[in-house]
Amino acid sequence: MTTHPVQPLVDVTDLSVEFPVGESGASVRAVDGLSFTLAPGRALGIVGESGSGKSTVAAALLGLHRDTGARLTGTVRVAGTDVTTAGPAELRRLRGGRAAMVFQDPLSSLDPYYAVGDQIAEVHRVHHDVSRRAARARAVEVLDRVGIPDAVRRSRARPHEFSGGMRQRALIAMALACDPDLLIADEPTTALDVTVQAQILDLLHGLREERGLALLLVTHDVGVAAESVDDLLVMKSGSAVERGPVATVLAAPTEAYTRALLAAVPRLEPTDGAGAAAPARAAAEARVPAPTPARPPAPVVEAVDLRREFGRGRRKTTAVDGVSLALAPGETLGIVGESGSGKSTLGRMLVGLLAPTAGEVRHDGTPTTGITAGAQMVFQDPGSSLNPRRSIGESIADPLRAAGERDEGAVRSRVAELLARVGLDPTHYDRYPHEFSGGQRQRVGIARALAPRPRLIVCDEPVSALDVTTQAQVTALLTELQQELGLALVFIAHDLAVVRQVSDRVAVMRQGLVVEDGPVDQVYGAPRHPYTRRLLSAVPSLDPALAAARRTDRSALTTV
Amino acid sequence: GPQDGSAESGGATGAAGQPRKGGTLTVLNSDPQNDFDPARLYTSGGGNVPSLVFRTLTTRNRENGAAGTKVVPDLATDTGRPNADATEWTYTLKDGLKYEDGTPITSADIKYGIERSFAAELSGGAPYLRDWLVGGDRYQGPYKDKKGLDSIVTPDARTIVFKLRKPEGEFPFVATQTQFAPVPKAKDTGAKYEEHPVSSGPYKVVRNENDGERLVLERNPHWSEATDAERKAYPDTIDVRSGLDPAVINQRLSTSTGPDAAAVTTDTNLGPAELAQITGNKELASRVGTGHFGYTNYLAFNPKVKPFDNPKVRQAISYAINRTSVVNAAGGSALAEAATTFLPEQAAFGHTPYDHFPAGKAGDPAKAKALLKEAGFADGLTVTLTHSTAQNRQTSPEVATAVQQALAAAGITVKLEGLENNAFNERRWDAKNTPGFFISRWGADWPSGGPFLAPIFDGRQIVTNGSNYNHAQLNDPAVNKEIDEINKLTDLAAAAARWGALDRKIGEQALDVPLFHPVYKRLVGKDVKNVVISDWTGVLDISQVSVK
Amino acid sequence: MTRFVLKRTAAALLVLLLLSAAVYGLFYLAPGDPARLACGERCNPQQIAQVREQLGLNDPVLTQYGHFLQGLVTGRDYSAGTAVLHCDAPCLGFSYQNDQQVTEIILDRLPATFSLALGALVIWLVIGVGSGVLSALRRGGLTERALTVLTLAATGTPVFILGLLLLMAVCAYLQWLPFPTYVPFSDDPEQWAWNLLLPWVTLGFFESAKYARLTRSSTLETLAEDHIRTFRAYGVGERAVVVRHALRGAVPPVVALSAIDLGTMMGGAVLTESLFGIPGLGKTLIDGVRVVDLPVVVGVVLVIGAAVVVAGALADLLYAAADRRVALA
Amino acid sequence: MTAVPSTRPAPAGPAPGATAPGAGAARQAWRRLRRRPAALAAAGVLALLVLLALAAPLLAHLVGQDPNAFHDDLVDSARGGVPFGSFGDASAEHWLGVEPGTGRDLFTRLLYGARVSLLVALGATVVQVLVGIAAGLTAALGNRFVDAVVGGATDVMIALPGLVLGIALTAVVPADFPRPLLLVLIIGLLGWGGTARVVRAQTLSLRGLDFVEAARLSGRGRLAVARRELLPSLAAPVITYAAILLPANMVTEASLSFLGIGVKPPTPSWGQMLSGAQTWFLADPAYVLLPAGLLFATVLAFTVLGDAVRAALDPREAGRLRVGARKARTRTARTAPKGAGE
Ligand SMILES: Nc1ncnc2c1ncn2[C@@H]1O[C@H](COP(=O)(O)OP(=O)(O)OP(=O)(O)O)[C@@H](O)[C@H]1O
Ligand SMILES: Nc1ncnc2c1ncn2[C@@H]1O[C@H](COP(=O)(O)OP(=O)(O)OP(=O)(O)O)[C@@H](O)[C@H]1O
Ligand SMILES: [Mg+2]
Ligand SMILES: [Mg+2]
Repeated sequence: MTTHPVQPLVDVTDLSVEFPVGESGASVRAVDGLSFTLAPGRALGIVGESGSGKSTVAAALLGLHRDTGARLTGTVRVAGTDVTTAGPAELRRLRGGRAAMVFQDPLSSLDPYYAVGDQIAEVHRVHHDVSRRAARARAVEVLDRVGIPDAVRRSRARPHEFSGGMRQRALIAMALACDPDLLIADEPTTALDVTVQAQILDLLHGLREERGLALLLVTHDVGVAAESVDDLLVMKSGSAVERGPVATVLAAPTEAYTRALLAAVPRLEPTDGAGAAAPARAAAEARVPAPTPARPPAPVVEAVDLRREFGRGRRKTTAVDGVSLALAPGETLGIVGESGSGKSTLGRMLVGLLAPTAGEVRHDGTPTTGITAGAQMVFQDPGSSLNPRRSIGESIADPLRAAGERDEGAVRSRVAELLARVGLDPTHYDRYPHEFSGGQRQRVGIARALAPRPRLIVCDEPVSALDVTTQAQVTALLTELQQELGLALVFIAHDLAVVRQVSDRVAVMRQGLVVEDGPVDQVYGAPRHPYTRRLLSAVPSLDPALAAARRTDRSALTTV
Repeated sequence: GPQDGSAESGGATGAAGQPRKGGTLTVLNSDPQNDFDPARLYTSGGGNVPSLVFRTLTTRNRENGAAGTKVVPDLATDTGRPNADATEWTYTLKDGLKYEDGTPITSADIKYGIERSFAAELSGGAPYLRDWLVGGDRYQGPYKDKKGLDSIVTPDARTIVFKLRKPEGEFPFVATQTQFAPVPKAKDTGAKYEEHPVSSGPYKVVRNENDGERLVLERNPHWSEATDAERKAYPDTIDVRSGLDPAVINQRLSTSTGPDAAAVTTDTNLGPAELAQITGNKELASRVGTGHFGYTNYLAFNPKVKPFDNPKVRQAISYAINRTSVVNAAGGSALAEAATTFLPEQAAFGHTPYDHFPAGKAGDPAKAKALLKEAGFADGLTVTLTHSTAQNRQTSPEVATAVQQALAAAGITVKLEGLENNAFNERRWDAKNTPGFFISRWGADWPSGGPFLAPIFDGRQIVTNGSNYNHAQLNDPAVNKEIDEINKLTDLAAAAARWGALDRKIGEQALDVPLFHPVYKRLVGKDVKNVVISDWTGVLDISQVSVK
Repeated sequence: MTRFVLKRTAAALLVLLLLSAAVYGLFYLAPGDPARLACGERCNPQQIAQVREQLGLNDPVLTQYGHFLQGLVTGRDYSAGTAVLHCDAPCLGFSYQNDQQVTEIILDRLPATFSLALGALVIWLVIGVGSGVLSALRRGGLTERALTVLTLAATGTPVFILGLLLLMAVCAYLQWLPFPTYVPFSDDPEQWAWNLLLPWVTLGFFESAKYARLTRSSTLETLAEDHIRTFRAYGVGERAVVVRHALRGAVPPVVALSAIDLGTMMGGAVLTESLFGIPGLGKTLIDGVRVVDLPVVVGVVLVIGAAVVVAGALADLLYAAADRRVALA
Repeated sequence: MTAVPSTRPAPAGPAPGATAPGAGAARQAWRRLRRRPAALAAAGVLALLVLLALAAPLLAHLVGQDPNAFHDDLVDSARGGVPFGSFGDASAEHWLGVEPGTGRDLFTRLLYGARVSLLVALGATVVQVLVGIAAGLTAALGNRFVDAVVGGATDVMIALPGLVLGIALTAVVPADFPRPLLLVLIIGLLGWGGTARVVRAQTLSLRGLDFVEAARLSGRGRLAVARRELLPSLAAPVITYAAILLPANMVTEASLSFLGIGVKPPTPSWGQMLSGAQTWFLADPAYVLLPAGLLFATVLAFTVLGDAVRAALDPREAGRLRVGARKARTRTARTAPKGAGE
């Protein structure tokens, strides 16, 4: 906080980073001639699609690439230290002391074996020559500051005893413990659900105001950036495409790429304008007959008072607590709710992966137990939903072979057909998952779900792990397929905007219960339940002014 | 005995100078003194150490070489007075004999000690008393049968008389066994007695840990040198440490540092590898004691099994054997002497040289082939040789492969059947199931031809429901009769000559192929003096050793 | 926790029961007549029959096993000739070869075995974990390679050769140490340690490679984890990162393996014990097997079994304590 | 470079870091393996050993030596049978000298010994791995009861002393039952506990993965899912573990020979030679050093190769050093426990 106001806190000039990959000599240029500055007390957002080099830049500011084989060129000065040439001791002083980093994943970023307070104290003592006891006291103090209730006791807990949001707060507390001038936050909220995300963003905002911290926020969520920063830098393939004050960039983007990026962001507002998926949804909506009270078609899937409990004794949790719903052919039901509210559990019961504790699932009117061919699922994480050791063609062909198809030629041609249908090269039968990008893998997952010609597909957060542009492509594909094949879709997500775009009806879940459900426009337009209202207000807005207003709303809501 | 547990045998030099009293003698052993109860020890006395604690009616003459095969009085005034047909033996105890606690030793204690050895709880020991004493076969020991054994009579506190079922001229040898040591009835704790047996000898037990793994003996103040002509008892303390690896024992003795300089072993021989090293080193070589104990390693036939019923086959094998290979497999010429006779090469046994089927150094395969052809096996023959898998260089795979190779030259294919040592012993001594062809060995319970030949060739000793050592199940009335005749003799020299002649006669039948007699080589620490090795035990006599 | 203990205990008892039954069964198959062996050389048939009766070998195997189980619960009486010896529950039986109660034998031998195992544990932890960490720190370097080859050399050499070589080098050739003879800790702690030094080194060195590799790979794995990056990004020095954080990840697997190894070693490191003349359970077991002393073999195997089960439970507990993410099942 | 297809929804090229298209997992692993000179050297040593072992009869014929023929003239009977010449009496005829006591040719015995040693060690490892995988999978996929039973059986096997089992088995199996096979069985049946534990742990962590669930949804039975989805993922940890087991098994074979449960004479094995050579290392060092050196080289080669194969099979070690985020995301999705929410 003692830097001269004239000198920028961060000064990056012509930074390039290359990573060696594969066999001899080949390399990837992750950052390509990037320059920017950040003045003390200001907030800069770096946005861009996945792989555009955002994290690499953030890591370069602290010299974290040392000894990883990466090649850096250009200069990086942070708080008066030349990161590229500084000695190890100097670098250690900078790290944490002047500039602190908050990482994306709060669970894996803390040592599971030590108490949270001890970890903060350890970091504090690296930079301040104080006693163990004083450092502990400091840890409690910062934990208290970031809003951990009962900080004295909680400081002795280990990370796994914290919820995701609390862990992220603890990481921010760790950053605060060292009194840095600059906070670098790499996707600090990506792993969190909307309500918690809003809390964290509010916390960051509060700290900035209170301590005059400078903030470098890395995110692929333009909405998050809009809420939190003064300036915005849009990256693409390692270089900056556009930069300027956040309001300007969002309101009047000069570059085509920025416009495309913004257009891909799903909106909460019921605008039928931009948004790749919107037209599709409109079409789908048109197909669904208006509620005809005469004879509703037999529901594809029906849940009757479904319950599911986990654990026994004191550890017992009721994940789903008596949910009933029905889904007509060609209809999309969105399910939203915060983390742990029971969405996935419900979805897994609908396809038969999980047996309900009570209640029953009916497919086409008949009660079923266990796996049924007509119901398939698309999973959240494209990385783990495909077996890394089997070719994608094999994975897709699995249901066909299980159904007794023996003719190799027939299998191959059907797989090729499916691949083409989801927009992949039909000749890629023999490739392995790691040879595909996240979005492509999700397409493979969809192709596999389509293979047994199901009537119902449950999509559990199918786009949460993807960046906005890819997200838009995948949602568009899903709606398109539904329209074409007359599928019933259950679409689980914690992103309210995405749900709004694809769904006909939406159910809001909280602690295993459906608190509100109805047609999308009704639920989003006139939420009846206070919880739904809180969810909606937590969604970041692309308009900085609106965001500020929402922030005020939220503080009002939470104090209720 | 038939087994190797008691492998004992004479003459090393050790350190020069006059032996003096004092010091601590360390004994480094591989096997612990598990049995330290006089009732349970076998004829050889359980590895020598017990003879420091137990005195018996008679004992071995503690002298080097052949002189050491004589039996001499110990507690008794003489080696025993037989009646006319040697069925009754009378002993008189010396004056002034005391236990470690000062109480006098009586003839009743000796009787009690013998009676104990009949108890099933105290199993072990040799079979002779049971077989020889009148009523011995039915007596159950003093715990079950309080009346005692009538065939042992103690007319007074110093006299004891033994009544035998048949003439036994060699009874004085049997009276050297620890069963003839006195046990005070009041101090008998049954199976627990071995933890602290009451000493009648020059030393008493002061420590006995882990079932004989560590033993410490100190002087018995009540032992009087005047009554004991045999034991010298130079060291003040004897410290026995067992459970050591043989290689380690030999290495310690050869390094001879610290207490190991005054150390000996009573159970670990030098192996071939150690011998190879030691022979090059004068200092070490001077500390090696060499002894001979009456043992013969042989190939045994069971003529009930084809083709061994055919004497020509047995003879062919006798001709084919390559004793050089066999001796090398047993550790080389320093550790084994090629044998062509069943009796060991000692006068006490009545050794009479013969070589009925001369095979020379390396075997005579041509002669063997010729005999096989006569026997109808012109195209060769396949036989199975049973041996033990124990790595003992006696009945072990090494010896078996040497036999296998030699017979191969004569066109005999030998299949090896290696059995775990227990299984091997059970098989070879099982009359109903004796292998046709196996490696065996026999040792003397005392230096005479009797205990050597009788169990193996006496037709009355064929045992069908227990251990049968008569592997060929030979039941030749002429042989049986001769054995009875010799047993009547109390003139041991005359007996020895007749044992020798009998051996030579039986040898003609080729019921076995003598392979070699083992030689014992043992190291002593560099401060050890007065090393005496008799031909009775083959190993140094611990009661003669001095460390000062 | 109580539930965990109860459940584990029940499972352990079952395992021990199975073990004892398995040993009884195997003995039924194993060669050697216990009565004949107990009786000694050249016993005549009557004598063997007496001993067989005395040992209770005339009963069917199942009855014998029943007696054994009964003894465990209620204790048993044995005739020692002059008096009747009482063997308190849990009575593992009476060894007629040793004329001692098996429980006593085991209690006598346990300290030696325990001494050997414990010291070896320290050595393999120091050498194994130490070199594991060092090679994780210096990965790819010369140090790592040298360490790998050295520890592998120890593992690739049978322990009897390794021990003999050490013994010859240290005691015979260099004469740095006298030849070791076991001295109980209760007699003289200092001599105890000096005399066990070589056995410890032999066994510890022999086992160390496994631990070196385990430590190295777990440390490397942890080093690749995200929380390590956090501490680096906060200026914590590399050594502190490795020692305080990365090494921590290697603790649970090393603890688990050590517990299992210690457990099996309670049965005695047979070869090491016999090479160095340590009066431990391993030698007792081997001798018991050789002379078909069933009570001793069953007893020792049960001790090993119990140690393995306890070690397993302990490993689970330690695991759970070290890493609360792992719930006790 | 373009990391992820931008707005173009059409099929795109492979993602960054991907290897050439069309390569199977095995081929990729092989490619990664090829880049490690140490691994190649190790594989070369092993291949040579196997070749020599296979060609033992041929080689013996070529050098004109019978591994079982005695040469009494070459050993000094008076000195315990030590070979006359230095270095085990190595000569143009007997390349590596002769065995003390018998004078048998060491070179050919070592060759024949390699057959038994490699066969027993490999066989035992295979048994351990197969039984271990079966037991581990059963425990992990079965219900609590099955898990407890298999766990108990594992403990019983770990606690049963090899000697008791060995002696009992040698007693019941007929004498003409091949000894190497018996050794394989003894070592294998006693040593599967570790593998079972590793497999069980690994399977438990894999069981809940999305791709396993997806496979279940395809309508396959339990077994088919376990075989297709779980087994391949178990390869890496099992190979690592096998590389530790293999040398240990060789040493165990030696120790069993030492205790008299080894192969039948006159067949040699390294272990048996070693246990026989035990006391000879001062009198005739060559006799000890040769089998010990071979054993050590084999152990070293197997370890190095095992390490390399494991690394090559692990896609994480494909050569990418990550700064963090991407890997982390998939990882938390897998292992993070469901938090109670804030
Ligand atoms: N250690 C590394 N080795 C090789 N390539 C790397 C490494 N780290 C990053 N890359 C590559 O550099 C590029 C930029 O990666 P970076 O992680 O900075 O992207 P990002 O914008 O943060 O993406 P995301 O939104 O997915 O986090 C990507 O193509 C990535 O694959
Ligand atoms: N296998 C399980 N064992 C125990 N508890 C479980 C299990 N699966 C889910 N739960 C619990 O059930 C509740 C609902 O979980 P679920 O995964 O359905 O939530 P979600 O709404 O999908 O959350 P997220 O958005 O984080 O995916 C949570 O409290 C969770 O801890
Ligand atoms: Mg990133
Ligand atoms: Mg979920």
